[in-house]
Amino acid sequence: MTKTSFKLRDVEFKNRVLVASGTFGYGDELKDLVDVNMLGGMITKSLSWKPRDGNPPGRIAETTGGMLNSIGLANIGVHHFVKDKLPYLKTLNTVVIVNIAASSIDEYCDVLSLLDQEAAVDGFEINVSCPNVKEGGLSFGTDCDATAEITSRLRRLTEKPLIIKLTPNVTHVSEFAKAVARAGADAVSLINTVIGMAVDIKTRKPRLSTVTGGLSGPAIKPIALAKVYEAAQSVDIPIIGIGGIASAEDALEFLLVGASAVQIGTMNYVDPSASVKIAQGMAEFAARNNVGDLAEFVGALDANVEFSVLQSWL
Amino acid sequence: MTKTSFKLRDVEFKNRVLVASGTFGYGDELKDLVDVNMLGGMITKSLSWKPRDGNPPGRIAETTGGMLNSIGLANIGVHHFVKDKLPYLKTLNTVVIVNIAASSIDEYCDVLSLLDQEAAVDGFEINVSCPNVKEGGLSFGTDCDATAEITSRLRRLTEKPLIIKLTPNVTHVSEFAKAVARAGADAVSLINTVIGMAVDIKTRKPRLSTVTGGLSGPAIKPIALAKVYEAAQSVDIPIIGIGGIASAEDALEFLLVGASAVQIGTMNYVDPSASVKIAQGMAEFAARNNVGDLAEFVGALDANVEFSVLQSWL
Amino acid sequence: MVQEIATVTGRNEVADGIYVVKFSSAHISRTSLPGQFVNVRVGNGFLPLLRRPFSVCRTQDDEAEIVFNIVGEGTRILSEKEPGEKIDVLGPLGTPFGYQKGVDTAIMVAGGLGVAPFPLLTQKIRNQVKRIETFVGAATGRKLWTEHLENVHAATDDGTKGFRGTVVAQLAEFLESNKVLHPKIFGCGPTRMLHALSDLAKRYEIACDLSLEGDMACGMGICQGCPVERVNGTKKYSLVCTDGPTFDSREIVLQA
Amino acid sequence: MVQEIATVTGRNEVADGIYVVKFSSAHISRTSLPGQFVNVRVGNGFLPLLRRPFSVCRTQDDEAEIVFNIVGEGTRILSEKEPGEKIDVLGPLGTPFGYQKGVDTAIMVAGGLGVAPFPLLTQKIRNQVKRIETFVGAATGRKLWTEHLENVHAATDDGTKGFRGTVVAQLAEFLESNKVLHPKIFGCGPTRMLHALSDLAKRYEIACDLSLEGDMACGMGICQGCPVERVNGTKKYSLVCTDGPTFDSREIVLQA
Ligand SMILES: Cc1cc2nc3c(=O)[nH]c(=O)nc-3n(C[C@H](O)[C@H](O)[C@H](O)COP(=O)(O)OP(=O)(O)OC[C@H]3O[C@@H](n4cnc5c(N)ncnc54)[C@H](O)[C@@H]3O)c2cc1C
Ligand SMILES: Cc1cc2nc3c(=O)[nH]c(=O)nc-3n(C[C@H](O)[C@H](O)[C@H](O)COP(=O)(O)OP(=O)(O)OC[C@H]3O[C@@H](n4cnc5c(N)ncnc54)[C@H](O)[C@@H]3O)c2cc1C
Ligand SMILES: Cc1cc2nc3c(=O)[nH]c(=O)nc-3n(C[C@H](O)[C@H](O)[C@H](O)COP(=O)(O)O)c2cc1C
Ligand SMILES: Cc1cc2nc3c(=O)[nH]c(=O)nc-3n(C[C@H](O)[C@H](O)[C@H](O)COP(=O)(O)O)c2cc1C
Ligand code: FES
Ligand code: FES
Repeated sequence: MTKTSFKLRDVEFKNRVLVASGTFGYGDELKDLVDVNMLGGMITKSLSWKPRDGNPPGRIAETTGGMLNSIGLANIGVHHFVKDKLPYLKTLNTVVIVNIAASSIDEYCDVLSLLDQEAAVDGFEINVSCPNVKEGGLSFGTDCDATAEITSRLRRLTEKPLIIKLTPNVTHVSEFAKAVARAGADAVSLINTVIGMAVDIKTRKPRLSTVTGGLSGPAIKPIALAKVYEAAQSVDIPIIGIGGIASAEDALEFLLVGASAVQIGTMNYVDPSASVKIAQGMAEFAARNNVGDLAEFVGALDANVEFSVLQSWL
Repeated sequence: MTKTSFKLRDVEFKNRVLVASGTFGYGDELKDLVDVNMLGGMITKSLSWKPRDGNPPGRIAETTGGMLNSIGLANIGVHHFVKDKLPYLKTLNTVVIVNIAASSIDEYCDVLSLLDQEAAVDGFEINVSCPNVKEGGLSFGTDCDATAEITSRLRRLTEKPLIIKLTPNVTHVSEFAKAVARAGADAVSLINTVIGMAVDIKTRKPRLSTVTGGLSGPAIKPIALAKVYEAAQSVDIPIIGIGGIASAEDALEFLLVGASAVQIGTMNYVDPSASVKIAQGMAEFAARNNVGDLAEFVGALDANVEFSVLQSWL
Repeated sequence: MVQEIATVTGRNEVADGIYVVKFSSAHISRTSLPGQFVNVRVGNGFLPLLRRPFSVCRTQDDEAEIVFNIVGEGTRILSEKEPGEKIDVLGPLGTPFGYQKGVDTAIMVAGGLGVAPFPLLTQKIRNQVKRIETFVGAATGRKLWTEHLENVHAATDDGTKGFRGTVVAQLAEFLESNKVLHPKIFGCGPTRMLHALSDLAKRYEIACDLSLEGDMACGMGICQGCPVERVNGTKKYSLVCTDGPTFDSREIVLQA
Repeated sequence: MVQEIATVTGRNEVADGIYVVKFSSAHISRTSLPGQFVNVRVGNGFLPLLRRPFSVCRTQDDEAEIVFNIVGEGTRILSEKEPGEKIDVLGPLGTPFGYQKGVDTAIMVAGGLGVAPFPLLTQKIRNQVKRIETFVGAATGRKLWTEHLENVHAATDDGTKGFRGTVVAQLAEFLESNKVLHPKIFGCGPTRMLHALSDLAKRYEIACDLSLEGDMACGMGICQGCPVERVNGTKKYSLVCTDGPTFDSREIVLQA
């Protein structure tokens, strides 16, 4: 049987498929439909210190092979989460990672400190695609120094796996990957959504109330693969690949370019059983090809090194 | 009848639809299929000083709603173009824009100077998504100073419309738009392709010989719209919108977010008559809605200014 | 709530451009309550990517029906499903209409495809209320579908069938000239109609449940993509997919 | 070269999983030469986005035929086209096989769906050459389609029909035991087979045209997406879509 597990610090994931933040709620909503214990792990919706209402209606819009969202990080807040959601999560036999969002570095620290004491929380993923109120709302995630600072501040507060989730909306994602690796992150996950928009030409209004939002789904898979590849070329810490994954084949593409694991996002809406099928499909593909450990795929891309991103004339 | 024309310097485009560089050859290949005189203009494949062979096989790969390419700017070179292609282009009754690619600023200047004397060349579009040999192959287009320098050097060499074609693969495209506007560009066009990749999991090889390439087609439309919107918020010079346009409705979305005209790229491969249909469809939509001049759509997005890219928590 | 690969067992064009698709699912058929919906994946590909929500229109034994018109790619594909083909259905979803004890007259008001939830509501409420009055509006007579309903009052914009004008205007006339005992209104249709209906309900002080539409990504309360503003309360928004699609008209702010 | 919305006039599964689709297009039917192809848009949507190239297999009056097997979404959709439905066809495209005067024996060698261009080649060359020998290979007997060909030698990998082994091995045996006058080989099939065929042609010093496949975006020489390396000459690459798909085997470097 193919070995599918991997480790981050002391935490063992039974396979390399996780469900992505914001696409699986707090874990209890889909319990009738998906056996999350068949997955490597689940990542919660982003949690902030206080509950957040989120953005006005006009939060999603479908596009070719993808969707735009502008949820505004609507969430129940960390206290409500600890009280009402953690008890269920404790009963799970899979890794539970809490994703944290905040509008100041202090808020990130407060949320993480509070959760670090909870045994049911196995690790953290940090959503840096959040507006930094001190900097007039500019996203932390496009500011390399701010991203590194968040990482090092949080690193001091926890011994649990600390994953920094990178945004693709930067020129060189490798700089961000290097900065957070230096600052002590255990892993990076990418990509968060790609900035996009859509317009209703009849009303002349943007389809999203916030004008622009985040693009996800199969349409962005090629972009995500290129970003993961770029990150993998630049750091040694594990990478978790995200973006448009809909099949075991897609997931294996991410492993080949350098991801140690993957997250399934938008496809959870389309087919709640997608992540379990993907986990099974990866193991089956490996078995069919006599690969004893999925780790053998990680970074195993057979690429001609003569050519590279930089030298190719698009 | 709806007015569809617009002007750049002294050059009048009969409508707001052009065909994009690299997707319509040198104008003569499709003459049996498309009446290019029905379009606002045509833009040639990128031309460099010397002919270029292009990249090894593995130049294209289809993806969900889009395609990747890594052509390597295969082109016949400017001398061959003047001799063999310009005579036909002279006979056209539409605007002819030559797109220029180069690996040094001097090369850009040489190609432009040579073509500036040709009456059949109505203007220039500069492809800055090219590796700067002096900087070890880093793309000019992701270096704001280099992009501005190319613009000001070329500005001194021509009185014809000078359009700088921007890459989306940067954190803030508005900075590039502002820099080239200051440096004397008459317009910016965007977006060029988005960096992406795809992997064949059976062979473990990248589908493109250069590993990564450029993503185009309907999948990238939401990204292109957001980039055009960002550019339009930051500069007063006209913007030409490009990216995934497949219908008149798509084209009008680009006008609403601030584009004065659009270019059709990948869809020319799928349906050579797409651009003509789009030009006609835009005029029909305007007529149906009693809009006397397509200019009324430009930048007419009815957006709630309270929200913006920066403040939205994705 | 189940996810099932269900077999299509029937497809009919029941009015001009309006299709009823029947599929077999014991669970969905036997557990769906009026106002709930199913979320359908119309194909295995990515165009369209997301599921499409449809009210459960009618149930019979182990089969359920949805009714819809063609508005885009998803409904076009669905309208071409032949009996024997499979569809991926998830449901039942959402909060059903509230038809508590004490309601004697159920007034159902449908605009266009808003008629969808009312056959099932009629089916379930029939023995519980004393009287059902159903107002069904459409653009034109050819687009009117009024099967499986009781005491139907038809209205068309062009007057080709029944009352000429909106269903809400027709209902207002009805209420002026008829006494109704312990009534409750159930409304479903375009937002503009729901506005008018909600106003009317307030004017006549009749309890009113509205079934809302809206873009949805998940339909299961996961994505937070379907907010509707609340009139007041501890939280600013409710979710159309789980807190709704049916709401007491006094508790929500309809969009402009 | 035209772009036409053509009507499908026939569809048949001619062997296991192998379909022939016939469509009406006077221009394509009357102007296509053997080895040329048409580029088909299988639907109006974006999945798949690009056209799919198919050799013109046979022409008759105002109708043309293509033959294909299902390898992905595009061919699956195409295989489901019913007579009366429309397809968007662009063609004829590409450079045909060279069958200049002086060839007495035409040797056609097909691997799998590589049989596609040979019915038309047979049709056009029949009166010009003295002899045609056709070698058709497939994985198994059920997947062998040999209609509209002359002097067929079948080969299957599993030996269920004809020669057990590859077509190229079969051709080698044939050449050992038969005299052929002024021959020319025409080959089409998987790259591995073309390699073997090209080697054989060199060994026997027989002129050989190969029809290549490869990813294409435009099929019309616009995108530069379909290069094949040349053995020598002024430019490094030829384009499969315009300079090919047929090439003299001595002029190109087949990919590994
Ligand atoms: C809870 C719920 C229950 C529903 N029940 C039914 C039902 O029983 N019968 C029925 O016919 N429809 C119903 N709808 C609406 C139905 O889901 C949409 O018509 C369908 O999703 C359109 O899909 P499409 O792919 O055909 O069109 P798309 O390609 O998605 O859309 C085509 C055009 O229609 C518009 N559109 C899309 N969705 C909606 C919508 N929800 N309301 C108004 N305009 C829209 C789009 O803006 C676009 O312009 C319901 C919606 C919800 C949320
Ligand atoms: C000039 C030319 C003529 C052709 N003539 C014929 C013909 O007459 N009959 C016929 O059956 N096919 C022919 N082909 C191949 C045919 O075009 C492809 O099989 C078809 O495009 C596949 O489309 P799809 O959407 O079904 O599969 P896709 O979804 O595009 O592909 C599915 C799988 O098949 C592989 N694949 C795709 N295209 C090819 C290819 N060209 N060769 C090998 N593997 C491929 C992909 O890598 C993928 O793994 C021709 C190709 C060319 C370039
Ligand atoms: C509706 C929606 C809500 C999301 N919410 C969050 C979130 O709260 N925090 C976060 O880090 N990422 C969030 N994401 C991003 C996803 O986790 C993922 O990074 C992205 O969607 C790309 O993956 P996909 O293409 O598989 O969806 C959200 C995505 C969607 C579509
Ligand atoms: C195969 C291919 C070749 C291209 N070649 C060029 C080129 O030579 N110069 C250039 O500036 N852009 C080139 N482009 C980019 C297009 O002009 C356009 O910016 C991009 O494809 C996005 O538009 P679309 O989505 O409509 O295709 C090319 C695009 C494709 C798909
Ligand atoms: S549609 Fe996802 S929460 Fe309502
Ligand atoms: S396929 Fe476009 S040039 Fe050959």
